[in-house]
Amino acid sequence: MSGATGVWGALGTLIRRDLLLALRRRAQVLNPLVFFVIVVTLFPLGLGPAPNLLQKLAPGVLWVAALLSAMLSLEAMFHSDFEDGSLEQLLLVPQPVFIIVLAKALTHWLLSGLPLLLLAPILALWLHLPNEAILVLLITLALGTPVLSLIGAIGVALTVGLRRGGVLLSLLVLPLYIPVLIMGAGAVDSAAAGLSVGEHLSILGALLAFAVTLAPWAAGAALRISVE
Amino acid sequence: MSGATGVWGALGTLIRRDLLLALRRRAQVLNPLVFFVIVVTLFPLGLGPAPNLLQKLAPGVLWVAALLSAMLSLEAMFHSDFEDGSLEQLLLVPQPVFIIVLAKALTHWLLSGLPLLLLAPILALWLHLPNEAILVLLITLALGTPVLSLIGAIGVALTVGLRRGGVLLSLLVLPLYIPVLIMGAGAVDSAAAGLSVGEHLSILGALLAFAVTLAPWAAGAALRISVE
Amino acid sequence: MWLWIHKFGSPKYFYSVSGKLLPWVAGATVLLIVMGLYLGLVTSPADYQQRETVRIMYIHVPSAWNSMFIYLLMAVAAAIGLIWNIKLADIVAAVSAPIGASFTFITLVTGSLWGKPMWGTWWEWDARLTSELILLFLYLGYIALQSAFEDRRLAARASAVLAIVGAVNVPIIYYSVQWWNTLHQPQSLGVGMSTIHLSMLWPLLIMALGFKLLYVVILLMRTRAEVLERERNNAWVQELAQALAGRDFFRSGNEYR
Amino acid sequence: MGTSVRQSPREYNPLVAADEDQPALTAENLACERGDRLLFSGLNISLDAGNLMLVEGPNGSGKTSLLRILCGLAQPSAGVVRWRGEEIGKARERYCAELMYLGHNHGVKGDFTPYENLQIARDLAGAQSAVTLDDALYDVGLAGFEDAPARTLSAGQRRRVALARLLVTQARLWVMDEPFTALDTDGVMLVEKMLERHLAQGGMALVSTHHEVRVTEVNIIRLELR
Amino acid sequence: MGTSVRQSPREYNPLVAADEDQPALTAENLACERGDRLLFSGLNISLDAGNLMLVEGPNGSGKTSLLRILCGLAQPSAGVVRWRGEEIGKARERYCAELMYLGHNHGVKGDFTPYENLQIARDLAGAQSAVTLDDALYDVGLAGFEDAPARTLSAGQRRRVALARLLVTQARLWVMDEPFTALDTDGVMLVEKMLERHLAQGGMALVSTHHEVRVTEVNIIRLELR
Amino acid sequence: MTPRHRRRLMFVALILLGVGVAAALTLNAFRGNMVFFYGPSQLATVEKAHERNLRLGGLVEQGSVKREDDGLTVHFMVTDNVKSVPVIYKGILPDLFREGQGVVAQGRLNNEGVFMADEVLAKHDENYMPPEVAEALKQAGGNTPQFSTTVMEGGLNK
Ligand code: HEM
Ligand SMILES: Nc1ncnc2c1ncn2[C@@H]1O[C@H](COP(=O)(O)OP(=O)(O)OP(=O)(O)O)[C@@H](O)[C@H]1O
Ligand SMILES: Nc1ncnc2c1ncn2[C@@H]1O[C@H](COP(=O)(O)OP(=O)(O)OP(=O)(O)O)[C@@H](O)[C@H]1O
Ligand SMILES: [Mg+2]
Ligand SMILES: [Mg+2]
Repeated sequence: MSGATGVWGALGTLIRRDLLLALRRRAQVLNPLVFFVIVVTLFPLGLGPAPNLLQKLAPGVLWVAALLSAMLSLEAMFHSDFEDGSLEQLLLVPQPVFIIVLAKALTHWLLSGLPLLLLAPILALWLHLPNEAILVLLITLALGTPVLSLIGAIGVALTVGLRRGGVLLSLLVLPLYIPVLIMGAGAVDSAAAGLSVGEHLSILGALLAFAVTLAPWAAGAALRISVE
Repeated sequence: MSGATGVWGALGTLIRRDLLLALRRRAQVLNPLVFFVIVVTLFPLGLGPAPNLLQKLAPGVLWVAALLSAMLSLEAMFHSDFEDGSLEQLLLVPQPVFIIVLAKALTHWLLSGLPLLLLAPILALWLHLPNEAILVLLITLALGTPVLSLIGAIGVALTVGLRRGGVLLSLLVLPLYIPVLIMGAGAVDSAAAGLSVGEHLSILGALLAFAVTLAPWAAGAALRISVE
Repeated sequence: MWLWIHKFGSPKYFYSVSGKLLPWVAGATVLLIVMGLYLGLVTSPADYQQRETVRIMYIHVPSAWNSMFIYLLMAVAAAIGLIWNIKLADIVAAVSAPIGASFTFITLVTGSLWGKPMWGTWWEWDARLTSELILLFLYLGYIALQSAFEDRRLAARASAVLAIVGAVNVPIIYYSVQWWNTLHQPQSLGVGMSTIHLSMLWPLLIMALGFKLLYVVILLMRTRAEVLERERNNAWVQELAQALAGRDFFRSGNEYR
Repeated sequence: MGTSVRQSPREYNPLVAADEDQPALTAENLACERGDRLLFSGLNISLDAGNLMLVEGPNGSGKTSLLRILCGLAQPSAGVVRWRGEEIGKARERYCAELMYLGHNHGVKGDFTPYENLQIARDLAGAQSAVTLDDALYDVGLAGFEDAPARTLSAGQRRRVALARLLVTQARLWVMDEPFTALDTDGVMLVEKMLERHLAQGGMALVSTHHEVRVTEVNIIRLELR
Repeated sequence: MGTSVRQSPREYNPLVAADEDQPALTAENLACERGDRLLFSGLNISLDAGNLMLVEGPNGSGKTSLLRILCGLAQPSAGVVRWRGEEIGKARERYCAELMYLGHNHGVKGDFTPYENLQIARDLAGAQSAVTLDDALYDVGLAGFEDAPARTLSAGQRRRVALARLLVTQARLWVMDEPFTALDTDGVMLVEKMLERHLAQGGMALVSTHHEVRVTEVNIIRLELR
Repeated sequence: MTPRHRRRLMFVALILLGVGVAAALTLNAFRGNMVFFYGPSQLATVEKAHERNLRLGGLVEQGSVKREDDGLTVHFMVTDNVKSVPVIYKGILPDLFREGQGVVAQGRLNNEGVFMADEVLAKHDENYMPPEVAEALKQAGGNTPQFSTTVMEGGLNK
């Protein structure tokens, strides 16, 4: 009944489409990454570079930067598709709507979360974070950034029809991001202090499982409403 | 010869127009402000709320947040006007082009710099910044944020024709922002240490005088080039 | 002067003149750099404080000078291109940026390598170091902007504005060690003054000249390539291509027969 | 007002879905309010294979609003739309598999080349036609522009990319909102040809326009709004 | 190709600026390249009071590019455009004071009401006409929509807001890129009436279009691109 | 003068004014001295110095360097020839560290007025010469070169 390609085929096509699109706007691919690096470098400039102060700040700065860079790249998720009418075309694709949202969230993560993961160790070294904390930082980022993308998708889907609802988006999404931030930064902090991090990681894992199962449905429903 | 309203009349009309437009999109007015508050509040969350650590961070965090919030609201300066063709109409107004840029930069400052100025004391208290440093913080913000808007105008004007050049914009604008950040945060830091801040403020003042006189011309030229 | 700019600004004229110039400049460059390296690394004495580490100077200082010089030259060329619409100036500006960025990068790296043993740190946020880093960012921004436009003419004009605005940074780099008390050492060489002993000064100056010429060589080569690329639809380039193709054909024919 | 609707089954019946005798697209008692204005109400529509429905009316009369409702992109304030007897909200995927919509905003991505635009549209569509992408681009007059980013095309050329989408997919129902916008006389004829062929092959089309549509051997239903 | 240009002064001469005998808008030897394609070259144009120049040509032939060059929004790859004898780059402000441009993208702000849109356009324009804003909105058929945000208007209604701009300012030269887009038959007649009146009052207009423009008692110059 | 000329003149005047103001303020700033580090005399004026991370710059006082038995911890005095501040540092010192050399120490003042350094950087001057020449100079003038130069200018002139 549904298209020849099937659900997974459509998902693949959509992801390929968005990645290709991102590639065409190379600037945009680098956006979250550059932003991340910039935020992290601004701190030594603004604070003065005392190594022991920086080390204390490192988990907070890194996680706040990751969160901000995820949040700021959210808006682009549907914006251009909405503006040029492609979003209507996507909504008329003979596949469940959550597929679209899932593809978007995945691409967002591939472009904003994954590069962060790769770059974070370098920046962490730069901020004098001890080695064992860096491993934990990576694990928390790996668990936490997909949650940011998924929850973010709900927020953007709700605000896509509104003209540039930047703040609105932040206000919707941020309260839901804070647990991720606290757990993420907390885990790194504990690791740097040589404490156990199991509980923090469990909670992050739970958040991820929750987000993966529920966010696409919620975001799909939101999308259909707000495009009207 | 030129329009009945003259240069100043046109400047007034343009500023009124942009303010009214912002008012219509209330979300947008609050955007930089909310972002500023968010960044500042995320730190205690990410770092834990030890007062003496926070105090040490305060100048840096406040100035980094101000800088990021100015930078992120830059893109909206010409974006919607470019998309709907209004920018072409503005470029055909019988007034020097720098008037348009000046109006845009001023509005940007009124919407992103000024509210920051009003809100900064509260956030500074919250971060346990000593009183005399708060005064200096306000002076540096008053001198520095217009520079951010003016320099930013050059960057946006250069990138307006490119599809969403977010990173590109950061890359262009940030190097020029760093001196403002260093002087701004440096002054607050010195004030908190009870040292003289005259030199820092002089340099900020010089940056401002320089930006006011030259940035509108550069941005005007950039705008005419990149709309083509 | 005006006439000269226009004459030299004509791509075809430039191509033929630069073609004749290039081998000479390249030869001089190799000579100077080899000589400079020999003098600097082998015959010149170690410093009374820094010992052998001082030899980093013979790379660091010439590339630092180049990094600033090239930026200024790029800004001037960009301005000329913007104001008088001279294609060659646009090309020179565009082509200079990556070269300048490389020298800036070399300065930063050699400075860091030198800083670790001498100062005890790879990096400090002092005024000289920070402003040099900003220079690198400015170069990168210029390159990024240049490549963001599809239309070459727009790219040249837009990035010219950026280059001119960014030029304020150069005097800041140069005077930073006088204006602020930095970790970086103050000026050793000025107009008519030097606090470097002659035995070290000569190799340094020779290396500096060699690096300048190295820039000129790379500049000429890349400009020539770019001129060909941009003028590929013009008659003189096609003739040139045909001539070259003919020559190749002739040569390969000889080999096979 | 258009023709009115015959009895249609309340319950979903799998057999009905294949029943080609019954009008494929029907709408009962549709109403639409925008802001405070009632654009239309009590509107009944039925559209069958081989028919072309022209939605006409002055600016602001609600043509776009109606087309979006019929596609399921907007909800009517009253009434239901059915596709082969099923409410389109319930049979969304089955409906979308047979539908192509061409709006004011045509959804051509400026960063993709015309070829890539088509490729994606085809891969996502329900059923794909046998026409190759290159042929489709040739047919709409874009030969030679396959590989330029669509953003560098002229207004009319971008519009043609959107038209080519209709050729590479095999939707039964075409919904077109002012398809002649930005097209030159050649382009207008192209659309008319496309419509004729589509209807001759048993397709159907809903078109809003201010122009005369010169198609031959086609059964035209006119729906005049206000 | 249009008529060609008579001798025109090389140097700026303040007397020439007021010299109404000479063609107001002239262009010599214009050329335009986009990407690698040469759209046109060696184009000469001269346009005088009371004349309507129609720029015609298939999609992608360079109509929009030409109009933007003539407005000074884009630079030609060769050639100069003069307004009353001065190069438009040098006399930018004087030229803009007498110019109104209506592009594909009409520059109506969706967040403003039609009334506000007009108000701003009038305040920024060089010379203002005696027509009140309300009258202008009435004339273009937007009575009753003065205070709705333009974003909630239909495509044709938004276009009409842009047309009203021409009524509240007093430009001598109108440059219109496909002004009939999205308009119903009423709207098309409105534009034609506006053009007739404007030209009768000694204005001039440059219009690109794919439609026939039915104006009477007007001297039409046709410029066919490719 | 036509209005157009008058306007152009006004713009030029405004630009000159702006650039002039900028220049004046810049010059004013450089009459003072912005600090990368504080000299020992300045350190006394820093409020709550013991709560802050600071940089202390000056010359290592002749004869003040003492190493503890662990071989890592070093005690020395930093001076600007007016005041001296005792410094304790544990860690590896840069090659250039020696008595009479310029240093910049990063750390904080403890309650006894001792500067606890986390990091000690060496600052050298702009003189480059072979060791023999330096020796000859020293012999002739009695001064090692680095004492005679601007190396600590910023720290000293306040
Ligand atoms: C990353 C670190 C460094 C950067 C970015 C840097 C940058 C620069 C720059 C831009 C110049 C040219 C300034 C001018 O022409 O006046 C320069 C000159 C110089 N630098 Fe560095 N430098 C660094 C580290 C060092 C170190 C560690 C030393 C020595 C220990 C050093 C010694 C010199 C000398 C001797 C000069 C020539 C001074 C003169 O022109 O009079 N630099 N450096
Ligand atoms: N930004 C651009 N970069 C490269 N080429 C472009 C760009 N914009 C337009 N072109 C090319 O220029 C040609 C003319 O475009 P233009 O918009 O002037 O055509 P037009 O005559 O207005 O067409 P239409 O009737 O479709 O509006 C097109 O073939 C297009 O591919
Ligand atoms: N988002 C909205 N909010 C409120 N009212 C709206 C909205 N969109 C459209 N309208 C109103 O609905 C009416 C019909 O709009 P619609 O776009 O359907 O007209 P149309 O017949 O397509 O006109 P056109 O021929 O100009 O395209 C208009 O009068 C408009 O004011
Ligand atoms: Mg419509
Ligand atoms: Mg066009």
